[in-house]
Amino acid sequence: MNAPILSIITFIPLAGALLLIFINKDKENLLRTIALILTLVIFVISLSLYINFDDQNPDPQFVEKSSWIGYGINYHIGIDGISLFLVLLTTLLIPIAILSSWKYIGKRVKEYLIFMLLLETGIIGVFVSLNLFLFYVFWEITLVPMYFLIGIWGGKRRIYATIKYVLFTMFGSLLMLVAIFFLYSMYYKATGVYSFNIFDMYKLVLNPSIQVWLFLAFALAFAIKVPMFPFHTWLPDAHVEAPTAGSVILAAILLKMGAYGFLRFAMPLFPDALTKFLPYLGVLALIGIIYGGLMALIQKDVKSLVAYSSVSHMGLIMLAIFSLNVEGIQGGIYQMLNHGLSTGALFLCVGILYERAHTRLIKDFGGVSKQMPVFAAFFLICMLSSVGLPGLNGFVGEILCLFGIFKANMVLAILGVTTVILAAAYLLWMFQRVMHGPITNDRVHNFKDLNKREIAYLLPIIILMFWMGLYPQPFLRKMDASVNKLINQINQKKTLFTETKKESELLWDIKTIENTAEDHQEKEEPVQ
Amino acid sequence: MTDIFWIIPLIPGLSSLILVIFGTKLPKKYISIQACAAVFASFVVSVISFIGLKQIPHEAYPLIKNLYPWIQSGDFKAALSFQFDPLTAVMALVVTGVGFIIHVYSIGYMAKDKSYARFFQNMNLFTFSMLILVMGSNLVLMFVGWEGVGLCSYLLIGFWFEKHSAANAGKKAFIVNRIGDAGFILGILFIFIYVGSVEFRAINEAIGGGHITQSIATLIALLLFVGAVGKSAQIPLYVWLPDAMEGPTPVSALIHAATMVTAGVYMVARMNLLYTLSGTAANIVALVGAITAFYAATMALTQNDIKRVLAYSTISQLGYMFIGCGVGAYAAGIFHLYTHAFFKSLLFLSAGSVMHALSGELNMQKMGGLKKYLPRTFPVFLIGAIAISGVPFLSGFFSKDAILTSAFANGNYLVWALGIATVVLTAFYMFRLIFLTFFGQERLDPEVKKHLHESPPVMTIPLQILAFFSIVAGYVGLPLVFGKKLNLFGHFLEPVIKVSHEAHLNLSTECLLILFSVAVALFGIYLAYIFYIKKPQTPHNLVAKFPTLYKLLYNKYYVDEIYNATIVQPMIKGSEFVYDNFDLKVIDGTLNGSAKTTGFFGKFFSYFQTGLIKDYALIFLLGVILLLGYLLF
Amino acid sequence: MNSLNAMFPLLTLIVGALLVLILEVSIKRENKTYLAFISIIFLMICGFFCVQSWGKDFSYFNNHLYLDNFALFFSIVLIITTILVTLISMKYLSLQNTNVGEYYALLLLALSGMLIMVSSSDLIVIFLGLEVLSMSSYTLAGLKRDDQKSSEAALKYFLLGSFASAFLVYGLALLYGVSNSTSIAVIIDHFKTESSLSFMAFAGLGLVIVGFGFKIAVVPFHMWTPDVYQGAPTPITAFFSIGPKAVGFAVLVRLLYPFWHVAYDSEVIFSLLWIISALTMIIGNLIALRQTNIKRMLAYSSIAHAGYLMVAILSQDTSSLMFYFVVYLFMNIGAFAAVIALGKKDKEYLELDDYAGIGFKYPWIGATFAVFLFSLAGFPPTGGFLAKFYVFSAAVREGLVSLVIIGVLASLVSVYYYLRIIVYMYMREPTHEVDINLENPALFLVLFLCLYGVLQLGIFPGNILLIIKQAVSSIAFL
Amino acid sequence: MAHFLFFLLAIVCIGAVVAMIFSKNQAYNALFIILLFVCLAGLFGLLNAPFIAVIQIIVYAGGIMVLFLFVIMMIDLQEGIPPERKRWTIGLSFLIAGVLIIELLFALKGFLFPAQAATAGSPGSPTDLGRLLFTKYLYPFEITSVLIIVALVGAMILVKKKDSD
Amino acid sequence: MVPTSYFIILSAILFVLGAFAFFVKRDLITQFLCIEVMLSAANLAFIAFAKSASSLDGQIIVIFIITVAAAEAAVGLAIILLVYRQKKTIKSEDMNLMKG
Repeated sequence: MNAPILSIITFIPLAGALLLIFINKDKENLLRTIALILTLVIFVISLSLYINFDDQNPDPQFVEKSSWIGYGINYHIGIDGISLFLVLLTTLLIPIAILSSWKYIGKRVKEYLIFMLLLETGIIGVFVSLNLFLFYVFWEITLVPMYFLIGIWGGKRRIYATIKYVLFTMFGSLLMLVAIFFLYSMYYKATGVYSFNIFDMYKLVLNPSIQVWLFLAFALAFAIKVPMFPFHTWLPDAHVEAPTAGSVILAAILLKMGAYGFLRFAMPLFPDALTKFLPYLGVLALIGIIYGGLMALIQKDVKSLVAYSSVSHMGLIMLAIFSLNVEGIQGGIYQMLNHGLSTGALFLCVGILYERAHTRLIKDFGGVSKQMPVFAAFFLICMLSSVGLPGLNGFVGEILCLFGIFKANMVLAILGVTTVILAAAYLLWMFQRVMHGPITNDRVHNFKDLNKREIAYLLPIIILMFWMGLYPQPFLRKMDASVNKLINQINQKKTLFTETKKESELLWDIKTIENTAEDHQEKEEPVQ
Repeated sequence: MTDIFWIIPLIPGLSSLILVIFGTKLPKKYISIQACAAVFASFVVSVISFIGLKQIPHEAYPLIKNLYPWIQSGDFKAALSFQFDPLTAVMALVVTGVGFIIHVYSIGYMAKDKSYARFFQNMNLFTFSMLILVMGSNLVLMFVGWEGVGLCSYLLIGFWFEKHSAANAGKKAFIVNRIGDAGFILGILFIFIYVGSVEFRAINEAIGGGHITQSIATLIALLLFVGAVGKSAQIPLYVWLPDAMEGPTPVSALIHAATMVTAGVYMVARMNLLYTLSGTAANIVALVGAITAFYAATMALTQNDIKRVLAYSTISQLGYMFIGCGVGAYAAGIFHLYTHAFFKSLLFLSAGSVMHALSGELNMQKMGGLKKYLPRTFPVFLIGAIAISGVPFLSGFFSKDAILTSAFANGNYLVWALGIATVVLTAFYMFRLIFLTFFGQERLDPEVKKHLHESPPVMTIPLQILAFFSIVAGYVGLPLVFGKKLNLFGHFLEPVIKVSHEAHLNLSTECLLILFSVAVALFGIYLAYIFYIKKPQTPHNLVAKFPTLYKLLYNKYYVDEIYNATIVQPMIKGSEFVYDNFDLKVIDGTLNGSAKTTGFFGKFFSYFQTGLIKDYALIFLLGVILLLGYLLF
Repeated sequence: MNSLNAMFPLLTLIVGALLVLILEVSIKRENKTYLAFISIIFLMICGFFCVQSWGKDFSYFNNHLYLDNFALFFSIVLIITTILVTLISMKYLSLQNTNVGEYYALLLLALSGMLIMVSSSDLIVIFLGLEVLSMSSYTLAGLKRDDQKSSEAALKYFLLGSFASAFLVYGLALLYGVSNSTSIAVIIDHFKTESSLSFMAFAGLGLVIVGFGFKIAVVPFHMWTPDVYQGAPTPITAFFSIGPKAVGFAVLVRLLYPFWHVAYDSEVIFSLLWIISALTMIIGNLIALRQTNIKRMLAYSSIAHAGYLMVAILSQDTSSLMFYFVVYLFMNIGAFAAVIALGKKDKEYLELDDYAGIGFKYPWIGATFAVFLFSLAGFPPTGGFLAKFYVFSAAVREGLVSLVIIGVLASLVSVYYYLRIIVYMYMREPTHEVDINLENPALFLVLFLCLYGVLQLGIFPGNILLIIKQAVSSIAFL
Repeated sequence: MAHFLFFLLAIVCIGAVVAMIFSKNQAYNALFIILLFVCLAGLFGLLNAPFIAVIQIIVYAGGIMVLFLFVIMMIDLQEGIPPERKRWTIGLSFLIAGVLIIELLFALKGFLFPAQAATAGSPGSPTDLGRLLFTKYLYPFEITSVLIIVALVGAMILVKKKDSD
Repeated sequence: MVPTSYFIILSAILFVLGAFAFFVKRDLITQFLCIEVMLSAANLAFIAFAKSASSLDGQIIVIFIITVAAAEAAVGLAIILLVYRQKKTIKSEDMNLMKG
């Protein structure tokens, strides 16, 4: 158990990307095979994380820590119950994404695979980082491969979409960076020690008026990533233009980074500000649910429909997370996984259609079920999973989310339940128009049903959907301890400041919960 | 013996799974045998469990089998556990029994369809879901079944998805159901908050223990009832059911008549303590049921499509069941559910048989005089019609009267009046159906006539079985007139339905009521006879006389159109408007606008970059004087 | 330690320059590459001397020449710059019809001017070093004598540079009038207390800042930059974008660092530089948005980077400034090297349109260029990110939050134009044939070195940070 | 006497520059500047800097300006180039110049008021200057040599004809 | 004796005049001459300050500045000649190949 599993998982893709650089770009199948095997190996290794994960322990596990640059910048990674499944989701979906683009990506295969692998490193890095600096580095790194994936292999408006994506995301994350600096210097001022360690940061007790700004900066970055209304417009563009695998990863994993950011950083770091903004955030999330649903209803392009459905679903997830109770947060995390699977699978299905028809407009389809019965079944299940049909994964997450929200705020929950109706409306309507009815487009007659490869990458997702729908305990149990700890942390810190508020009204009013922070091996004096 | 009940739902589930995976590769014969056998096995187990149940004391009810904790997070707990008590037993028997008969019937009906396997896998899946619904020991699990049957309904309505109308109808059914489900979910959430559990037992204990105030009970009951309204096609969410007739006829019989649509009734009965506690909610249930019963019956009057007539009739009959539940006669409601299952599925299947004979023709105006061509179908159809009309000594009579009597006894005279009015209408439209189809002139298409043939035994034998039950099923629940002990059905359900204060009428009043309702039923039949046999011109005259009314009825009060115009279209138009104006113009406009502004500033500043030394020097000098000025002043 | 050793680096350079000049005249050879090698050898020797002197505090000429670690650090940075520039020039000169051997000598002389500047704390010495640098720079800018743009660049650089020098000299005169000395330490002493001469002192200081502000190209003294960068031979542009900036900032550090600590009213200079820094970041990035000529775009980008460096000056965190320079050296030279790589005989590809499809046609050049652009834009894990990170985090620590916000937003704008090049390279179909001369090993070596530098500094910058720490702690104020 | 001389020279200095501004002939301009330099040399003399005065005349007026004249002759423009005529440019220049001079004078006010009485220091004899130059200012002096090399090389490569020519 | 401040004022005037002239003149050579004027003004300031402080440093610095001026003249005129050869003009407005 001493092997640095997390590091291995994080950096094998990077090594793989470097390896691919040296392979002749004409050997496309070799390249694909290597990438696939590599990612599958990573997935298998990552399963050992799950197996060895101690669900009684709320703290990060598989921790690796070594000094890196200094000034508090350390290589410090680990996973807890919150990040465990996000890592697993990533390692699962990347090979699927690679498999799904086996034929779809016909040109520049080598570069494509390299970017995919880089993306995997970045994403896993985001989820395992326990050092704010490291987190930010990975956070930004994920932008680059995605930028290329959309920009090179995307559709007609790919350049607009990809630049919008990058700039929009960066806008938020740069402000977050400033906030990170601020935290960093606050910590330094409070303790005389440089640290980016997230656990040290948790110990900071900040003046609420400062918290407000820092929280806003963090929240903006994450809200854009999620995306919460009204920061969502990059998403449909990026999705529509991205290649299938890009959309899959974008929707299934990258969006989760935003929600994860809230859970890991924005919420526990600034509990007072969180309390203050909770109503607004809740309303925004709620608007997202309804707004996303209504917009999805009228989209003409299947992909942008699914994209807007993501806005709606992520709204529910955020609302659940903001409920700040065990059910809500667990449900939120669980729903993140569900959304990853179901929306990912929906994008895969849309991709399968696109590969055959080279169009994604709903009106160009109709009656596909007749030509592709197997596909119809898969598509149906994915869609139902997204709708939240009991027995499939979506329901478990949805009911937990709703329960959590309900516990926190009945009105929001009552309005949030509309997602149940809207999701059914837009997805079923789309499904009906695409899959059912008479065949109106001659091209549809030539559609071939799924081949083995396509079944191979859809099947695991489908199986997981059933598993997670029927027996969610193995997933939920692993989260328990960490989620409880998170909630305690937020509540505990919140009360802490109210006790000590009168000490000073200064702006730089900071102190730490325990000044005996255990892990500062490097006591560096400030330069100069 | 009794604790094997939990495998009841699993058998069809397993069968369905096998069919899903291997379905396309299996021969039709095998498929049909497996599918029917699975349901039959379930039925057998149900019977065994039923017998077992009768042998154990009431205090041990309900039997509970806890399989595993399903969802558990914080306070939220939902187990995968089944329960078995008299109510469940009735439902399970109906579902598996009627289900089995319909499965058998389907072998013949679907024989030529190329998606044979798909049909049976869905039918099995439906049986599975329905059993989960009735056997789940908590609301969440019930909701699983609730949604599961909705899904199967969606799949089976849209079974012939190449047809636009079928695909549309399926979608409509699902979405309308979802509206109800949203309410249902909220109901569950409220229960969770106030009870802390979703197990029926715990809920009942909480109600019994007085942990729930009346207003909360009303709120929860109404929310749950929203779900029931959706599922059981009551006003205002009934619109999906007539369209659902796009599905194959066995589906209409099983799902949209006998079982699924009654889920709402089952749920209300299951939660009877809640409704009783609330009072208000029960009244609303009764009222909604009564209005729906009457309203749907009026629409059935003018329809020409056999199955649609039956569909409206189903809505109407469901209304009856809700009347029963609403007025506190839960047992009567369930009793009607049970009898209705037989005669309505009989009617549907007979209609299917007619269709089968007429190569799929459904329009009654193109039938007539079929009596002689369909010698086996006609009598059973007639039995069904008599049963539903409330003619004495057939099953419908008993259950309907139990409801009406209770309504009257409860003092709900409006409800009772509507019920009675509905009786007339029911008898009228059913016999209108019979007369138009089997009697009078032949109005068949010549082409259709060429292929006219009676259905095969695999279809007619189930019909006969159902006809038999339509006649005798009612005898398990004889009204008080015949002696208190004879209401076996009510007694059996008593452990579940703990009626605290049942209003009792004296015997003579009850007799009078029964006679009255029999009279009005017969009056309805007579009216139909006058209209369609004796003076066939009357309908036309009436139409000419009240064109608006006829049109209104014929077009089903334009409800679909109104919904479309007031809800669907505004939503779509509104969304489009918001998308175009807010998403694209405001948000994206802001983004692109800020990008443009940035670009504009870039342009503005680069304007100074003229390339002329003089200008550069000018800026330089300006910089110097500003800098010096800043430093010095 | 007063020792002749202090002279060695400088002497090496001058000897090298003279040798190159003599060889150029005496050996008539078409191929001038050997001169490049000679000058590289001398540069390396010079570098060797610098490394040798590390930590020894050699001084000479009444401490007019003082090799503290700070000076040595910048010297080494500048030597590396010059070596890299020499390498990228080798092929360029013969391809672009600029085949003059004196080129290398001038580079060495320019470098010697810079070394003079960084290793002194006497303003008159610094001024003379600046003039040595400037004279060589003017000449280098105009070296493509057939090219009107090159001559024009030289002319603009010269006229505006001299104009700025005049202000610098006048500022020196004022400071001299205040303190009767040109030594920074003495001058700064006069800021300790308010006196009747303090206005004069501030004006003098202001004019000196103007003079150096011109060299480091901060708004509003930046106007020459784009034209000169565009017109000058590309390797020289690379040189300009680093060398003069580095020394300019080094001098500003020497001048301002003690100033912050002693001046009775440093606030006014501080807020002045604050404004300059903000304007520089904003305007540099905004105008760069509109450029289609790569060199011009990089010119504006270098203006913007000067703005970021001013932030470091303001936060008084010299180590972050020095780190930024090291990174900036690699990424900027790398970028220019990539630009140079896209050229053939008598033709340079400098317009954005030329870059369409380059990324796939020449994957290595494209990829490395992309890395440099990402680094310039400040994406991790490149050095550019870490450099910005240090600068901005130090600034936040000093409470310059609003300036940092301006900075990050400005760099967001910069992301757009850096990425635009990548958009062209990877996401657009070429509109016309672009073929380039690939026989350029020295250039590829530079690309590789810069790539390595950018990544090493971005991922494992530990040693450099250590060295910088030593350098900062040793700044001598004489 | 000294005052008179000062004002005379000052007026001539300013006059020379103003004349240069109005003149459109480069050759005249150069001559005006020579005049300026000569006058400045006189002013240097007044300031006890005879050696600098001499250098000013020899190097500046004699050397540099002759170089200018050479170049002007080589360029040989038929028509002169008059100064800027655009109103706003001139107005702006006046404004800037006015502000600048006010600022400079303001900056210098600590030095000017109370007026510094002239101190009669010893004139900077060449010997003293030489001693200073080769001791304290040896390093800058050495640097000027580098500067001159640079200037030489620079001028040479920029102006020389190509090898192939 | 003439007060030093007079010289300083004169130097300031000359400096500003030089800058002014740089701005209004339109030929390269005269603009360059203006820079020489500005440098001379600085020289005058140096010497005046040197006198008021009774030190010789200022005079030495002036020597250096004159050297610089000479060097600038050499390079500058060479550049102007170079430009002239290409464009046959020394109008400063004609130097506008690059802008924006």
